[in-house]
Amino acid sequence: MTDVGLEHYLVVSAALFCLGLLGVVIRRNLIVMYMSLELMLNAANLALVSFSHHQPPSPHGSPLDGQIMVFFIITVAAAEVAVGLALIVALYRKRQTTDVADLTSMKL
Amino acid sequence: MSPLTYIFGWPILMALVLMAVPRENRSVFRWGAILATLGSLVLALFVFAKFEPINDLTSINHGYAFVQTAEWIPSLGISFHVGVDGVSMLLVLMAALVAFAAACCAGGIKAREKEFSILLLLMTGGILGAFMALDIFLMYFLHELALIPTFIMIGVWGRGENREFAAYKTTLYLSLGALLALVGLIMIYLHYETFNLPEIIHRVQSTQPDLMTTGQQGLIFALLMFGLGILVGLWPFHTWAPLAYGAAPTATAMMHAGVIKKFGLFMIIRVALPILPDGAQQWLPVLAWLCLGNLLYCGLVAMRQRDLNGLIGNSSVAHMGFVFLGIASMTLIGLTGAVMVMVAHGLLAALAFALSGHLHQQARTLDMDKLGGLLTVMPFWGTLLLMALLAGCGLPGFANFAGEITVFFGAWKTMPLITGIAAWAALVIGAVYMLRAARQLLHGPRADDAPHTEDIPGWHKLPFIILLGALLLFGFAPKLLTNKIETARESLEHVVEMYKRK
Amino acid sequence: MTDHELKLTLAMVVLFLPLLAAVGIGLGARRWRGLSAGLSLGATVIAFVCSLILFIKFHGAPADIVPATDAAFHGIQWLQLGDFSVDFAALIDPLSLLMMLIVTTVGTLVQIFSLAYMRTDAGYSRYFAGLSLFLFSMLGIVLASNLLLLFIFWELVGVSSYLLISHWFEKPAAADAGKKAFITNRIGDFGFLLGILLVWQLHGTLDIIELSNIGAVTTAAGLLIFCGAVGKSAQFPLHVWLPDAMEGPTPVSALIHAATMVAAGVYMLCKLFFLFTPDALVIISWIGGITALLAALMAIQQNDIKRILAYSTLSQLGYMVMAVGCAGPAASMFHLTTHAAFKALLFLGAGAVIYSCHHEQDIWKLGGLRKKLPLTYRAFVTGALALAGFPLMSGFFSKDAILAQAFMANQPLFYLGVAVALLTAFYMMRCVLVAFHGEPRGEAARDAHEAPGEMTGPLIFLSILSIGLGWHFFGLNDFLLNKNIWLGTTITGAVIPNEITHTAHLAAMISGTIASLAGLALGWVAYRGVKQDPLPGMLGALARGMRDKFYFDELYAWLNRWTQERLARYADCFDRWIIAGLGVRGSSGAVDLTGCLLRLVQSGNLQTYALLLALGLLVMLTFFLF
Amino acid sequence: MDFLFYIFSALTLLCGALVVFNPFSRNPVTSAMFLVLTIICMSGLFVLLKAFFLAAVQILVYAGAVIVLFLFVIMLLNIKEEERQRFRKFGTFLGAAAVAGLAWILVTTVTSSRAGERSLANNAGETKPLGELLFTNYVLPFEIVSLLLLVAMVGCILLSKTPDTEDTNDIEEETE
Repeated sequence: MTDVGLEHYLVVSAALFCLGLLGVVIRRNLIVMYMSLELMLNAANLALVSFSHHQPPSPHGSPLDGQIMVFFIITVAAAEVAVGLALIVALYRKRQTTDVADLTSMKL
Repeated sequence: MSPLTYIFGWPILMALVLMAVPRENRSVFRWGAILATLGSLVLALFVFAKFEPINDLTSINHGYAFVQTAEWIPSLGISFHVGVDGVSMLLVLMAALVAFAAACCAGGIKAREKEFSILLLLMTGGILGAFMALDIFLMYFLHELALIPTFIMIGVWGRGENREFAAYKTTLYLSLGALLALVGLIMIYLHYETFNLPEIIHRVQSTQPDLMTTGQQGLIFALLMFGLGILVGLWPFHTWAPLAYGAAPTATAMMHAGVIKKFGLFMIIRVALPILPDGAQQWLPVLAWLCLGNLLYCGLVAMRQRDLNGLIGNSSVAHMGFVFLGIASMTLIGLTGAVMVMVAHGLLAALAFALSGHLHQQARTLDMDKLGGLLTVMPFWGTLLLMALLAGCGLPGFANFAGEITVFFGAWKTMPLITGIAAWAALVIGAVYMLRAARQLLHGPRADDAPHTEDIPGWHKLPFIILLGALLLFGFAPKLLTNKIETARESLEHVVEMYKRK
Repeated sequence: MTDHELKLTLAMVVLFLPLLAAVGIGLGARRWRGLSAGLSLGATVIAFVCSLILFIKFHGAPADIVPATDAAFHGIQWLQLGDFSVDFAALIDPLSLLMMLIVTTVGTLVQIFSLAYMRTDAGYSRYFAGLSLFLFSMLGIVLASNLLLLFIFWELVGVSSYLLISHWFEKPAAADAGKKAFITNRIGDFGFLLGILLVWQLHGTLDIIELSNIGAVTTAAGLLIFCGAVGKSAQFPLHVWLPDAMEGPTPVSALIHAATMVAAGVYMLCKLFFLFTPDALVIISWIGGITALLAALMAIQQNDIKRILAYSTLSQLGYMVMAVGCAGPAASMFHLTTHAAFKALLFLGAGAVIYSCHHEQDIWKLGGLRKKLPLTYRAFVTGALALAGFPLMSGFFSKDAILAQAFMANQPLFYLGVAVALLTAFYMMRCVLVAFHGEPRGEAARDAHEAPGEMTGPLIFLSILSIGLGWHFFGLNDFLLNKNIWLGTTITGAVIPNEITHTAHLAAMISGTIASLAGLALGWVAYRGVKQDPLPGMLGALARGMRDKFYFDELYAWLNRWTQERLARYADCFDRWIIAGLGVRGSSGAVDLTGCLLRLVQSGNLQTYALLLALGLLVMLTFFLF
Repeated sequence: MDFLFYIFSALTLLCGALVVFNPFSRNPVTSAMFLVLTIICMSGLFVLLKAFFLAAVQILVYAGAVIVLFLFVIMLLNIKEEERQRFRKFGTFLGAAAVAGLAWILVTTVTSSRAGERSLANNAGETKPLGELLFTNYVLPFEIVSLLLLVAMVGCILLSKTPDTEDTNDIEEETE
């Protein structure tokens, strides 16, 4: 077994992303789908952080840029969750359901 | 300024003026359209009379008369460039005649006269300009200006239940055709980087004969031939025509069948043949066989029609076969014949549709089974229809005969078999369906339940007389036509030589 | 005025006056019946006088084209394109002068006759306009100096014939007959046009004089040109239109369908005789012979007086064509001339009968007219005898000339010709006996009274011509036997006019006389005093076949139905279902269908979209990375 | 250290998987709880990557705020279990296949890129340099994000407010 390096983290990140995607695709509860989205975001965060950690020093930018990015992602994700959940609440008030199978008004 | 600019600018200007007139003044629109087209007609006659043969391709205008040029979009090599030679002169005159007649026959329109008149004038101006443009882009642009009102007019003022389908189908077909042609034209542009037609032709014929490879020429020629062929109703892309003419209001059918349809043919002669001699070499034999599709097949289909407009529409498609045959023969005689047929058929188609329009206005039906013996009730109309039908089956004395016979003489030496079949279609099949119409509509007893019909009153006879008079004049003296075409002879001969050399 | 100018002036007057009359009537004179008739008749009379002057003055002069293309008059170019030019000019040679005279003479007489015959007709002005138009086109054929011009007038003749046949257009039969005549002629013209094109290709010119200097080249070109004559002169197999054309007014039948237009084919063959190779001539002669025989047989069992005459016209035209085929254009033109006289007489006589008997045309409903219409009777009998070739009548001489020609060229055709002569005499006897002798068999025949002077006048004049035209005194035969009047013969040394040998002459005269007398006698025996036709009882099926015209109409109707009509139906179906249906609606339908299928994807389900997104991502990544 | 990585990553993936499909429960609350666990394990990984500040923020924001928000909503809406069949068979199959394909692509890309060979672990994860960077180079985005949070707040209030009775008709959606 080799030393744990960037690749290992990236594989974990990829696996986590795929899990999130799977959740979005197969779960029908809007809230759970939302959680899966969070998983995907976190996978991205993990990738960014590991890149940041493994970046060799260079004159262009700081190795911490990746972490800054993650910081912003977390902020935006918080905002997004707030708005998204608010939407779900509003939708639930109207339709009494959070099952996406019932929400087909986008149908052509 | 060249008088040509006035010929086609005048109707467009009138259309703009009419836009400002409130729609309550109904008669203004009617008379505005008549006045504007009359102005164009008078100018066209003036130009026709003044037209001097310039058979010198080396001159600054490449043998075109009344040339006017102005910058338009210099970055793309597009300019405002008009001028006429013998061929386009005739088409301009024919278009002006038909436009005037169509404006006179537009009286049947009783709703939204304003829009109708404006569209008719745009159509007139567009097609007149398209015939005299010497810039490929301008040519195409003005043709589209004329073509698009057709769709609107069929859809809004058309008759019959399936006018919407007709408008829809016509739009699709003709847009497709125009689009294919546009692709071809742009490909030409990409090689020569200018839209200036005389310049391109000059370069093809003298300085840069091999700028395009044979394969490229073949592709472009095919695009132009089929694209423009769709516009003209080349078999098997013809099915829009009878449908569209069956549904179109009279003036539209006259303008489209008579004039606008000729543009495709004009462009083949004007653009495709001189610029793409190698492409022509590859595709003209195909065209020769396809023209039989028009002549024979559409003639046979016309035999089966029960509806007068269906018959005229199919026969109009069939007559295009003569033009294709003349083009495919690629001889001076054949090409001249093709131009003569274009002029003659323009007048004839307009006359025929004007007559059927009058009948439809009177009887509310064009079903030949329900009508009969109309010669007794409507002697003037009946006589004219009989003459139109006889002209349609190629009777000497009408311009059609002169054109058709010239085409036969042009095509015979190279393609005796095709010419022979075409002659059968012209002489026998044409006679069968035309006389069948005469027999059913004009002759025979009048049915008891036949609708009440009245003859063409007073001055309304004018457009009919003009069209018939022109047909007879050119029929008795086809030299009036050939004299003018003769002035373009050198350029046509150049084309033929280029073709033969390959 | 030089001869040339005189010719030009007179020829143009002859040609264009009728056209001017027609145009004048069409433009305004039609409102006044008298004026219309006067215009038309006046034009024809002047044309007749001019033709007469021309004939008397120039009948010996060689062929000449006016206006000459190289003379001070520049030829009027009708069409000019590079090396292809068509000049409008008249070719004046003795043959065309003779034909002009025939046309204008018969034209004048027929118009005078029509003044009375058509008096009550509503389309009086239209009728005279049509006649004038016809005369213009016919004279155009006579004078045309090149083949294309000939073709143009050929077509115009066809259309004026169409207009006149369907003069009573409310009558379906008349309208149909006009249509049939025009279309059948068009079939012939199709061959004619191809022939012209072929001649142009082979000879490089269409000018008749230039062509005559070259002579015949191929059989095919000649036969194709002959097709034109087959159509116009109603030869087998395109003979079907002529009997139907009898639906037109009777004077029209006399002028167009007996004396002049149908003879145009023969005239054309004679004039272009140099174009036919010996092979072509053999075929032409047999076509003529077959037509003559078939038509004579059909004539025997017709009951309509005009139809009897129509079939007899067919038969006589066959005779003339046969004569051309036997290398005897002189004999053919001779017969054409005499036939024009006696057949016009017969038709006008029939017209007088029809007029007197209130448009009753069935000979079995007539009878006993001998006493009621003495003048008409005598004229009709004169014509019938001339047609039957009774010795010393004009028809006798011309028929002899043809038989002699056939005797020398083609013996079987000679016997066929004799048989036709016998049949001709027989059916004319039948017609005369049944229609004029015996007791009146119908109301119409009982009330008959003699026709007015406008009608009897032409009858008398034509009777004189019918009797005397063949006599040596008129010099017609000698005129035609003059070698100089035939184009192209002096150069190519062609066979015409053949020196007719003494044997041939004798054989023709004896057999012709016997056949004629025998036919008349047979007719007398069979039809004297009968109330009913005895022939069907004797001949059975053959007689039925004769009456039903040997079922040619049915055959052609069947052929047409099975070929052209069927093709048209297939084409129509193809158009409607395959091109417009499958092709056009199919492609639009395919677009529609794709749209429908893609619409299923738009389920509105969020997860489906997400899934598609994932799939798309997968596809794109695969595409870009590998 | 490697040992810790394996433990944390295994736990992360396991909890993540349980968020998405838990064989024992269809209750969203369970999913939410496993999401918390996932987040916590991930912050462990962050620590291993020397991103201490982010690890803290991760726990504070996600576990402390976001997941609580989720739970609030779940309880507010009183969502129990998914009543119907949880997965659509065909969709599940297709989705799983797609995701598997994607995973395969990602993993092969990552392993074949040999990114690790050129990488060099650094220890620049301290909070102080991060804060300096944030308030110097990234001060504008930082301010914008704060504005974004404000907007999100306003949006939430507006959306989750009980609509007035008269407005209901306007937003009434057509259910086909």
